Amino acid sequence: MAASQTPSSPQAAPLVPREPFLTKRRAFSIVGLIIFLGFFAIPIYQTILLEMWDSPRQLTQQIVIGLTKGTYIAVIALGYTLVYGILELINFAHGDLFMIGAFLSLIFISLFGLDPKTSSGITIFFSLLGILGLVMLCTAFLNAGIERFAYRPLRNAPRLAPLISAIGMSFVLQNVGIFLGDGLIWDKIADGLGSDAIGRVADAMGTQSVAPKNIPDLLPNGQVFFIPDSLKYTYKDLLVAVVSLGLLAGLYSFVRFTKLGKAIRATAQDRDAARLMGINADRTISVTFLIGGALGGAAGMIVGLYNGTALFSMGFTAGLLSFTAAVLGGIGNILGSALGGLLIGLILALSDQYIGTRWSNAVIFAILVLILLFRPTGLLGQEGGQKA
Amino acid sequence: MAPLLQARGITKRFGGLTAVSDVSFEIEKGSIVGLIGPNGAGKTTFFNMITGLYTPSDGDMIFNGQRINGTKPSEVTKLGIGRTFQNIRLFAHMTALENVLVGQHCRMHTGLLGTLFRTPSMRAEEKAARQKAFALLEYVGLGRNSADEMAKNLPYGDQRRLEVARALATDPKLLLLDEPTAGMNPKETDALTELIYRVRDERDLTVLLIEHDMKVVMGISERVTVLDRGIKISEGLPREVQTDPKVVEAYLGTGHAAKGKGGGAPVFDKA
Amino acid sequence: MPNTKRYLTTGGVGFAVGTFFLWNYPNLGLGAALLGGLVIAALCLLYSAPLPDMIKAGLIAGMFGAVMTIVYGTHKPGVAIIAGMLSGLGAGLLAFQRSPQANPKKAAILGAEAGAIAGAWTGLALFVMAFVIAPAAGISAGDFAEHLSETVILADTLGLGSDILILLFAFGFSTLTGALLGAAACAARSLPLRPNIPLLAVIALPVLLIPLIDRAGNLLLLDALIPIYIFILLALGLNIVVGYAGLLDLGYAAFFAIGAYTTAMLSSPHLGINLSFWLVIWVAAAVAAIAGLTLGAPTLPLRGDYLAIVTLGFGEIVPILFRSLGGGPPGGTLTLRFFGMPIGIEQVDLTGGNKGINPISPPHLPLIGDFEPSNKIPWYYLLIVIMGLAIFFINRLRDSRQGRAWMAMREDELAADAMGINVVRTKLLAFSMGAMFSGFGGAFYGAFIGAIFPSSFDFSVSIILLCMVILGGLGNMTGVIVGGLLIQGADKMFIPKGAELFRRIAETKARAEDTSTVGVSALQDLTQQRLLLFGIVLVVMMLVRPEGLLPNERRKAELHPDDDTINSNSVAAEAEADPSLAA
Amino acid sequence: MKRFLSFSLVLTMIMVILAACGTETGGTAKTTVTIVSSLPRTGSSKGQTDTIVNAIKMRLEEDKYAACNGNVEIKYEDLDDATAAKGAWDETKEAENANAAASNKDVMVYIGTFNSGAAKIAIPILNNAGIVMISPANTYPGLTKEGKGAEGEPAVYYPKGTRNYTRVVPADDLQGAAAGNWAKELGVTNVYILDDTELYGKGIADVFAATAEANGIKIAGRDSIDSKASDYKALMSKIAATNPDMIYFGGITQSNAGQLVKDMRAAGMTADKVKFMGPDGIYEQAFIDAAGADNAEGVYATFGGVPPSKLEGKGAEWYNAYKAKFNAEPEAYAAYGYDSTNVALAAINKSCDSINRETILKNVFATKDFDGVLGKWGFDASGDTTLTQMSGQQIKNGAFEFIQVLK
Repeated sequence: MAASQTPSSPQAAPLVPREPFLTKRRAFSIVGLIIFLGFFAIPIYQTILLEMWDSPRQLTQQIVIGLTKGTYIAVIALGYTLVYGILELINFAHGDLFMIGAFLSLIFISLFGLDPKTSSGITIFFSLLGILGLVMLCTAFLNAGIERFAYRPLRNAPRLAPLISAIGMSFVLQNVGIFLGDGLIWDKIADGLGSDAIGRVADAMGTQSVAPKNIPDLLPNGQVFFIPDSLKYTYKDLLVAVVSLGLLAGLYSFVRFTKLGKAIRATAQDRDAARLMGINADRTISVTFLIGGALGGAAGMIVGLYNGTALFSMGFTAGLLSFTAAVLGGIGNILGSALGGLLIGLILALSDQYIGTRWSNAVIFAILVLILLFRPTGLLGQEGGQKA
Repeated sequence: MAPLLQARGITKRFGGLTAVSDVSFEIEKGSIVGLIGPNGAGKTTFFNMITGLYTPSDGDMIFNGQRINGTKPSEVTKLGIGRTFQNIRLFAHMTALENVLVGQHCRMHTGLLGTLFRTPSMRAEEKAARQKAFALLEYVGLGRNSADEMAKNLPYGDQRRLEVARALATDPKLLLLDEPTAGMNPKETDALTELIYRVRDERDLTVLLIEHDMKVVMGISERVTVLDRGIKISEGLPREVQTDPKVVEAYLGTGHAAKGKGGGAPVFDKA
Repeated sequence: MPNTKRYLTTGGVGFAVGTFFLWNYPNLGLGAALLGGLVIAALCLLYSAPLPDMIKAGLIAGMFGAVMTIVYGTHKPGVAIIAGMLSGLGAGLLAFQRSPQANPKKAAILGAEAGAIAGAWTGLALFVMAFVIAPAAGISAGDFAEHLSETVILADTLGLGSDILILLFAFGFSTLTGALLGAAACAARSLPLRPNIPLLAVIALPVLLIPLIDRAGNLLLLDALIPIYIFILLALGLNIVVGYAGLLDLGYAAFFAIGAYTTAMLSSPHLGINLSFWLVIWVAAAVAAIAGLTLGAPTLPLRGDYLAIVTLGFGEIVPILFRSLGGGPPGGTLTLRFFGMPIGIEQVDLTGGNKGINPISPPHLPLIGDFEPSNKIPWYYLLIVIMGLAIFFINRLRDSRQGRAWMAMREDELAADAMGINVVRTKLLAFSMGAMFSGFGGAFYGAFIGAIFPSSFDFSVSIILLCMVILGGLGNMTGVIVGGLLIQGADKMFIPKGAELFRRIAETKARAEDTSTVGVSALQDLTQQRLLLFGIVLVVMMLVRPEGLLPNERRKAELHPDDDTINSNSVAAEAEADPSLAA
Repeated sequence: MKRFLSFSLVLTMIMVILAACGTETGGTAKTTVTIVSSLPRTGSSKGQTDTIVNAIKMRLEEDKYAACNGNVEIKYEDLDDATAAKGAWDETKEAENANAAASNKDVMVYIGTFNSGAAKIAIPILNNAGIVMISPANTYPGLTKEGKGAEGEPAVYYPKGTRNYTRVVPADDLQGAAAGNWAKELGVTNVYILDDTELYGKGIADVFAATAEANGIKIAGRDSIDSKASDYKALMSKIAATNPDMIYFGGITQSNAGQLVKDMRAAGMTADKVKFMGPDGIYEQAFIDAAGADNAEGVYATFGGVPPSKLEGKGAEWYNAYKAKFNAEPEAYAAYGYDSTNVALAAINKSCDSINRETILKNVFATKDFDGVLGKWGFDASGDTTLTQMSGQQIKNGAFEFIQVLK
């Protein structure tokens, strides 16, 4: 049978059209879409969209509240993405680091003796800046210490081992939150050292270690000048948004443009290859944890001052939300996580308004599942190609 | 006699890059066909389109008279196409015996209830499967003692042979071998070549193999097809293909071929 | 000297523990606190020193028995019997694992020695209890010994009056049972039977006897043991999904909730349906399995952590559904208008919301009648039967075509697909099987507690189950069971009982010095340190054994008996065995 | 070899069986009666339950832990039905406590529970065991009164048909109604009602909604909050849009009530514009600490009874004795803890001749115009207290202040 270059002999199967439009998979998703739209779209239109139409002011108000919340969720989500990118590890302890940040800010505020009624605006502003630096420093080194002690030994252990170590660390940090929140311990230290500053911390914490702690309302509450009165937007909201976006931009530029940032991205792509290129992988990973810790601490202080509360279990719930945001945006991708955070904040606010607070968490996860159905690696996540 | 596998105008585009463009190509039943070409010629991509891992952007892949564009890899294997991988993808933490047993998965019929209540038919099927697995390991030259060795602990040559045994376990009609002798010393290569012959003769299988080792390809395949940058540049008997100037140019670059050494010794004789 | 590092760390740990006790419980007295620290440091040194395996095995198991006795001692000294038995058994098994013996006789001796050491440790703990800790906790040595003698009948019939004699008898008794059980376990373990019936019998002996001893000594141990067994059953189900199929499921509590709520809805006055438990448990398992399919489907195209987050999402959505479908607040219910026609999603009180559903009617057996909540023994044996069946069937699933498909998919999904395994069907099977066993667990939990609330199925349940599976040994049932016992034991028995002990010590001191015990700082109240201790157990365990306690190593020598019939070299046999091989 | 193995197995069996059938030999000379209390001793309600336990111990110490002039020894066990992880009562823990009490022969009185949800679990278990329950704090009406809770309540809690549950504090059908009337008195026209989905919170919010509507107050809206949420800014913005002049929250401090008030004030609903009222669940110092004194300014709280500092006669004596002994202000429910123990001891002293669960239960139910610190009161047939006096409090510069008695 001589090999013939020409197309195969006529008696072969008749030429079938090039590529049928309706492959099985595409048909299935179209039908699914139609059912989804028909079944959900009508009630969504009739209950939610009409209501939105009635009061555009309330809609914009909720969008503003949602986006403000979204900014600090994004800051926490970045902590998850950084660590996931470099170690492929879901760092459960990151949420609790955020909680420790809130407690540390309350402790420093009490130590500095800041009081909205007595201390002047200037002293508050500068001391808050100083406290922000201190808190970020503490949580950064705490996070690096956790990595050094709990995760580094498990570097080449089975993939799920560091996950359990992270969960363990999350419980440990929650209990540290209980200790920090116990006024009696601070009393003992205050009597021991005889310093009344620590006495102030003891009063701030109260006698119940697990009860929520009240953080004094130090941020300005005035209405922002250029916003019409119908929309409530105070300097506090503005400050929270500005500081959070500043942190996001700072991190993005650090990772994008600095040498160390490149090292982090390289180690995230392929740790061994990065080592071959002379990057000290362990040091880069520690730096990543330092940055993640600093971000978590800063977010803790921002949320502490914004919501006015510090509670030992706030890290667990906020962590869950921020990790969802990081995955929604595409885990491992910094811009994606920021986008995911903003989206989650928005969904929360709108769902509180139009569906009901008790359903909000369910709505978030429902939307997450829907998005992952159509984009399996998150909004901006890149397609991890499977090579045979 | 209708060809076992017929590719007609097969094209595959990854975004802008056209990995395989308009390749037509046939494999006769019971023959050994070699598929060669420099690195990045689209050989493995073409392979993956046969086994359903990728869906061809254009053209038809017809196996045994049936169009298999877009069928899932597990369905393609059921139809009768077994394969090995370029870089070994065995089930590392399972024993060699279990790897071959997994190969037989699509040929076994025990349902969930059968497993839960260990029906007599289930036990019989398991026993037969185990014996067939032992026989296959024997067939490819892996002794009884390595049957319970974890796949990742086997020496390199044995792992290659285990992959062939696993592919055979799916009772294929067409066996696709992706660089089976890569990284093997001459003695192992000869043993594997001999195995491929035995497989073709004793089990009347059709074999399509990708191979860089010219001595193996030229020695073993009845017909050879050459791909370069996704295009089929030559096809035919090994000798014809060897001296085809287009093939020489593809492999050794334009300078060498231009000198036109003429019909001398095959350019890439291994000696 | 390689292990100076070891000596330093173990010594440091001992010292830290000593100072921790000193800081917290000054009233324990400097001596007792430092003594505690030194004892632990000595143990760590012994553990790290190159001792023969048999002594080390006895030591480790013995420590477990000692801690159990001390923690339960003031409350129920009789626990020492169970502690002695279990630690003896554990010592035997550990001794075999460390230095396997082929000949059963030598193995029995090895086991006996290890068991004796473990039993002795438990006995020793009794002495420490009687003379150091009980008095500090307000119970005189005499009372303690008398309590102890009530539970060890022989002491009374032998008329052992004085405390020392009772304690000595208990010490001897515990050492003897430890040695015997250790010997039996070790010998049974050395028999090359498959399945090893004697070993199963030896392990089953204490497990089946615990309720009788618990009833005799009125130890109230079952209240803690039954929830632990339920969690182990769930962990076995999760092991299918995470261990065999390699699908990281972070929302497994959802299926536990579905199983429990199906039972509640079908056997309680809430919806007016009151079926018998024996039917409802199967319905619950079926509903959970179907839920496994429906919640598994969306995860099919996803890989790794994206799959984890979707399962986490479902783990959050299901409890919220149960919490909110309980008839919304009048006047504020969520009504969606569908073509103008309002559908009140929350009008019907389907799940009882946060009020939960209770009472759920317990199972009924002809001769025993209804299972009352106060008498735990029928519940205990019912659970043992369910767990036995679960282990039996999961074993079969693992050594089958489906089991191999799961493992192949876990190893390399792409290669498994290429080998003809329908990955979609295999994944869904894994999800539904895992969900089915959790459905059984949920059904039992609902009937046992008698009242269920949405808050007991939240994210922390899924996390603890995951820790049990991974820490125990991924994909290895015995590992998961041991890991489960350890984690749940620490979480539900040792830490709370330990906290009670220390609070009692603090109270006796306060009563002695007549100061008020209102203000107890978080450092002193052990219950406030539960998360810390639990977290440390997880972290340290992972540092010591990253691959889990009993990793899923393939036992090489385990060849099926019927393989010897193949004579490998004759082609004829090969041809006859499989016609398709004929050339 | 097999012989040795089987011999040792048999020997172990004998030893263990002997140990197993050891029955509890004769008790000591004096009969002991154990009084058990099951309250949330971890979490932020510890502040409240500390004072209840102190009051119980105070009463028992007065009789030197004895009854029937000395030949009955009283033992007291302080059980915790909360867990640190949840920070509130936990249903498996409550079931464990109730089962432990049921299977311990000495336990004859069960003081508890604090949260109504926990009572739902404990009552059926203790009803089967025939142990009398005296609750110092449960106020959910459905536990004792027909038609006041969901259908099927309260019969569903008493499988044996006989009642074994009593409570010293008036139920929410009274407190909810009193709150509704008080809102009318305060001139409220438009109220937004929130609850924490719990049995107690949702129950009292429903009663308040019914009474408010009967009094002609418009219901601006209704929602249940997620007590684990980090903030309620969006919810408060939604509520502000309906410009109510009062928000009523049915729930307890531990359901994040502090954060609710903080976000309410932040959303512009300051104390002068929008009132905030809650039931006795927020009437504790922990609420003021959580919300912060300036946010909590002006918050109204109803309470089934009179605050400790306002008790007269025996109550005033007790109040001073408590402050002297523990040098701390007793929380609202301390007096109820004291009187619960008071009634229990009285019942035990009446059943000296046959100390067992039935007679003590009968005597507790038979309590009529008992002269306790709360005044003269007794139990009716369904186990409720005859006390119906309610009081209204308001937070003024960091502390609750008694405003008026409510009808």
